[in-house]
Amino acid sequence: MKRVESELIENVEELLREKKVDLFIGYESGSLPLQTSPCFVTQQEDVQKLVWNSFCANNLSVYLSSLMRELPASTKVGILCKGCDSRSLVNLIVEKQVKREDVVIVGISCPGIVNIDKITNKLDGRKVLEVEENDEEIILKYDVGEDRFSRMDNLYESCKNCVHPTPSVYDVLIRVGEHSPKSVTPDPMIAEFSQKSRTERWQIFEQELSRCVRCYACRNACPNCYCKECFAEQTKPRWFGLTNELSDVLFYHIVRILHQAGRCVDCGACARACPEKINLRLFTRVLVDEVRERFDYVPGLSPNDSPLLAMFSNDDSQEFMVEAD
Amino acid sequence: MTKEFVVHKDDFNEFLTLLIKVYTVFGPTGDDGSNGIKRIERPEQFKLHHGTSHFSFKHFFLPQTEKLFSFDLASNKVDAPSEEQGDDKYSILIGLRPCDAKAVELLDQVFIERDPKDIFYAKRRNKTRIVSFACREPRSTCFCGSVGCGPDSEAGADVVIYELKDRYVMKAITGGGDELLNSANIYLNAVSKEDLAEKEKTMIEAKNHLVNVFTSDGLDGKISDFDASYWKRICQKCLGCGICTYFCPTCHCFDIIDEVDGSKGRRIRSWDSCMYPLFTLHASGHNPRPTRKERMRQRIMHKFVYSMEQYGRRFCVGCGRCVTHCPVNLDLRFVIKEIVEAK
Amino acid sequence: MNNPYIPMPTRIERITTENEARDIKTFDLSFVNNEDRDSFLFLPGQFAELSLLGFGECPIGIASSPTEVGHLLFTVKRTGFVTKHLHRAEVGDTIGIRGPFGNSYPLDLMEGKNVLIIGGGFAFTTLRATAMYMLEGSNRARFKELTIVYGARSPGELIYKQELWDWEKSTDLNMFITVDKGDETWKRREGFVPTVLEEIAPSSQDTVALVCGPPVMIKFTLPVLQKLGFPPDRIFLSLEMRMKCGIGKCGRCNIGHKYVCVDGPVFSCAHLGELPQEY
Amino acid sequence: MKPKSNKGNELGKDQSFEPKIVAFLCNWCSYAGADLAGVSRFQYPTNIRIIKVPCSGRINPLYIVKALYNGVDGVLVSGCHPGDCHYISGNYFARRKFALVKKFLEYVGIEPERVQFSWISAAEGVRFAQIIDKVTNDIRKLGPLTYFRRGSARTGDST
Repeated sequence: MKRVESELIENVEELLREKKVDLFIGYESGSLPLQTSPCFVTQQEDVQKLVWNSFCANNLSVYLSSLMRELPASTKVGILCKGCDSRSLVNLIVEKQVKREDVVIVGISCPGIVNIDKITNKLDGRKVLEVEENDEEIILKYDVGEDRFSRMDNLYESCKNCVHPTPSVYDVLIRVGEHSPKSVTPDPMIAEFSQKSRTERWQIFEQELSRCVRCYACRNACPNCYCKECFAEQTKPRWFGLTNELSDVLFYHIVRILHQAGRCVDCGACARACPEKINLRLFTRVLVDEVRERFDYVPGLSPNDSPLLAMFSNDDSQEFMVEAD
Repeated sequence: MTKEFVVHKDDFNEFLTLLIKVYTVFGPTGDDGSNGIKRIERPEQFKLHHGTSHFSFKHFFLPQTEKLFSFDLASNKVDAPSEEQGDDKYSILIGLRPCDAKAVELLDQVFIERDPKDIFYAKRRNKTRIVSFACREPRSTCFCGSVGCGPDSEAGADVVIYELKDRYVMKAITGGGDELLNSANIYLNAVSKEDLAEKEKTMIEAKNHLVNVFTSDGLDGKISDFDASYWKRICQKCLGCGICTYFCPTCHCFDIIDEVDGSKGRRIRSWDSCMYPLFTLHASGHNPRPTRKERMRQRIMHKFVYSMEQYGRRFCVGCGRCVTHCPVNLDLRFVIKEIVEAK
Repeated sequence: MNNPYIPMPTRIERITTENEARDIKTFDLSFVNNEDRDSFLFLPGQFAELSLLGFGECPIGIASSPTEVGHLLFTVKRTGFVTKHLHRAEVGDTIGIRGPFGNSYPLDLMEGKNVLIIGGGFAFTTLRATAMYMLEGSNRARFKELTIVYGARSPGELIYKQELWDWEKSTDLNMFITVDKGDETWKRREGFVPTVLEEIAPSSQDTVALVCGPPVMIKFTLPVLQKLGFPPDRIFLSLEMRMKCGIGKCGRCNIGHKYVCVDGPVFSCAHLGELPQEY
Repeated sequence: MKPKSNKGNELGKDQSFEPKIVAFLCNWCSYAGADLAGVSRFQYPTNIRIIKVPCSGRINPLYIVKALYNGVDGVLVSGCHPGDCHYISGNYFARRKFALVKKFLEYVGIEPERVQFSWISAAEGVRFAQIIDKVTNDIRKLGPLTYFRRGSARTGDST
């Protein structure tokens, strides 16, 4: 990982030195062990702060839509993109929120991000002093003794099923994991959930979302959610209540997920941001599979795609239409 | 003469059973969700969290959604909730940490001490005794030591329980705490010198666990540069979600709106957050806090500066929940450190 | 323990449309219960929360003076969700009221001094209440000279027209009415309030200035007042902020450590100067 | 000066449950189909509340969820047959959207019959009556939609 970090720092230093970029968005080590935090580098001397490890979880493309509105038109923004981050960025380009020429993308072929909750649950209070990692393992060093965790077993669900670890668009690529895209499979979790009976599915849907406190972290962490005025905060008209009662919470999540149809790249940022650890991917991933099977469409692969729901074809299937019997 | 007693660990369940007979007891039951506080009917249900709990105890006194009154549009009649206390049986909220207990005392300043009294909050608060557990092992994100609180703080609690190796030292802080302990006095034993010494030792150990990124005496007057450049840099990675305010035990802002169903309706108040765009949006479209910079600045200034002038108290108890739950790991401790050092 | 969130029922006695654009109306309310009326003691400058069941509440300045017995006036401009539905109310409807909230204009400081009132557009409500209070028989003697400078965008936008004409004729005060742009029937003064104020140039000697109007008017009026020699602690502004509870609990209307609903809405410029410029 | 609320009457008090169904009909075809059914005196159940929209493409999934949230028991969205759309491609875009809406609502556990889509042209008065009949019977069998309906009170009048 150290090689990748130094390569990254070299690239960013060069970008800044040659004024190709006014600002670079990357990761810095977090204030807590096993965590990283987004960081915005503008000066050359801050470049040393940049890191790359298995905990660089945030989808940095989320900052681009608001940045492009605030910064003067000519500013060039550099960004570090994993596979899914780059697809979110391509989606922003396709939806005209970001211009490709305004962004310099340093891509990383992503080996998969480790889910820190799976590890911290096993710590039971011991304090981690230092974290090291190699291609297979995460090594946690305590004041006395250490623990080894296999990377593959502790990846986030969205990383386990990742089909596009290499960024779909980049200016510079840093090779990390050498693995070709996995076979295209519907997510096993979705397939298994679909087998359940209707009432059971609704009961799980209600149960999971009954813990929601409506903090909107899932929406604010998602690069696709860039609307200036979200339907959830509209007051003329107010579509649904402000309470955290079940019907309001379900209304918000159903409509937000429907807004991701044909746009969600399944990066898992919403599920990671949720403080209540609600398994949101169980409900967002279904449309990702449906969109691939029904329309053979995968969002975020090339900037000259057009959005799924902005196109149609004459022979789209319509078996679901009701017919008079 | 503060009263301290000892309860052996294996008597604790019986001790709790006696309390359950006299009071209605609420506490954490192991479920980590935001509705983690439940009624405790049997002592085994009570599961104390390791360090601070995932959620804050605020929503026991200030629920996320609360009906102020219901009304009937046909008759334009308002029926307010009954004023009297319901059954006058006291209830106990057990399982708080010292920071949570102090947070409740801070909320008391806003909703009870300062006129006009908020009867919804007061109705629950006046009838509830708080039993907190001193911290033996604060989490790595705890910074109560930096804001004038501590793992052994007694503020806001009626009874503080110190966990030792095989026994608990229970200290009654208020008259209510006294009464509470007396109602289960058959399990109370006199406290010995060794107990007190061991209690002191664990508390000192706990304090050494704390990583003080900044110190409270360094704060006064330091966070005052309203137009400093660091505010813009600090908030750059903030996503503007409401996690830090909804999980903070001292955040008490709320919104009031009406909801109608046919001819019946209700006016409710629900949690609100200064980090949300509508919080200060005027009907004319003007917004004194248009971007996340102003909102983050307001959140910090209110807890560390404005509350000192309004209530003479700092409205941060150092529980660290805003640090653990932030999706982008925006650590309040290092933000304060940066502000204090920039002065 | 009385519940601070329960509105007191009032009946709408009279509704007068104040301006040509018909989006400013004055509502004259009367309390349904007498003990509410007796407990509702207020001073000019304070505000109240008007409550419409099913829609919500909105903070509106009290436009009538406590001396106008039997009248409780609120002038409301249709801008938001609640005010839009308030404008659909008819005479005889019941609306709720909570308050009085906030502080009043500094009547004790104004005692025995000249008073200069500067108003703009529809923000003349609490200033009208103060003027009526000062012109009331027994009160008039407590204050020395009263000067009012009031302006609006066009003649049709002037509110309380009848009182304006009466005050113009009255000798108890000097009334200056102006409009940004008059029309053919307009014979009085034309010009922005700050420029008119500069022309009149009332002396700042022993005078308190009360200012309330749209932000742009305040932005250009304050320098004129400073030029005329008004010290910041004798210029008073009434501020507007988004409010919900009105009793300093819901935490949204603060400027620095001051809540506009409890410590305001009237602030002296000196006081405002100490607070962060975030309003 | 009551807040205008679009809530129908209380639940049918008698035993046989009469569902409340919202039908978004596209102005050029389905609404005309409904007219034709009415003019030709074809009988069809009166459970539907018709909302005329310019095109089936105008339907935002937010409106469907809002209808279910406000207490109706089923939603029908009907537009022109592909190719007949007055705006050429409105129904084509809608078809993709409806496919995904139907899949998601069914996936999370809302009965498929609750939200139905159809193409009805201006000349198909008979077919309009038959489809309304089928949709109403489907939903009547399912019973009232209680598990998603708004809590005790609904948001203020939404105009």
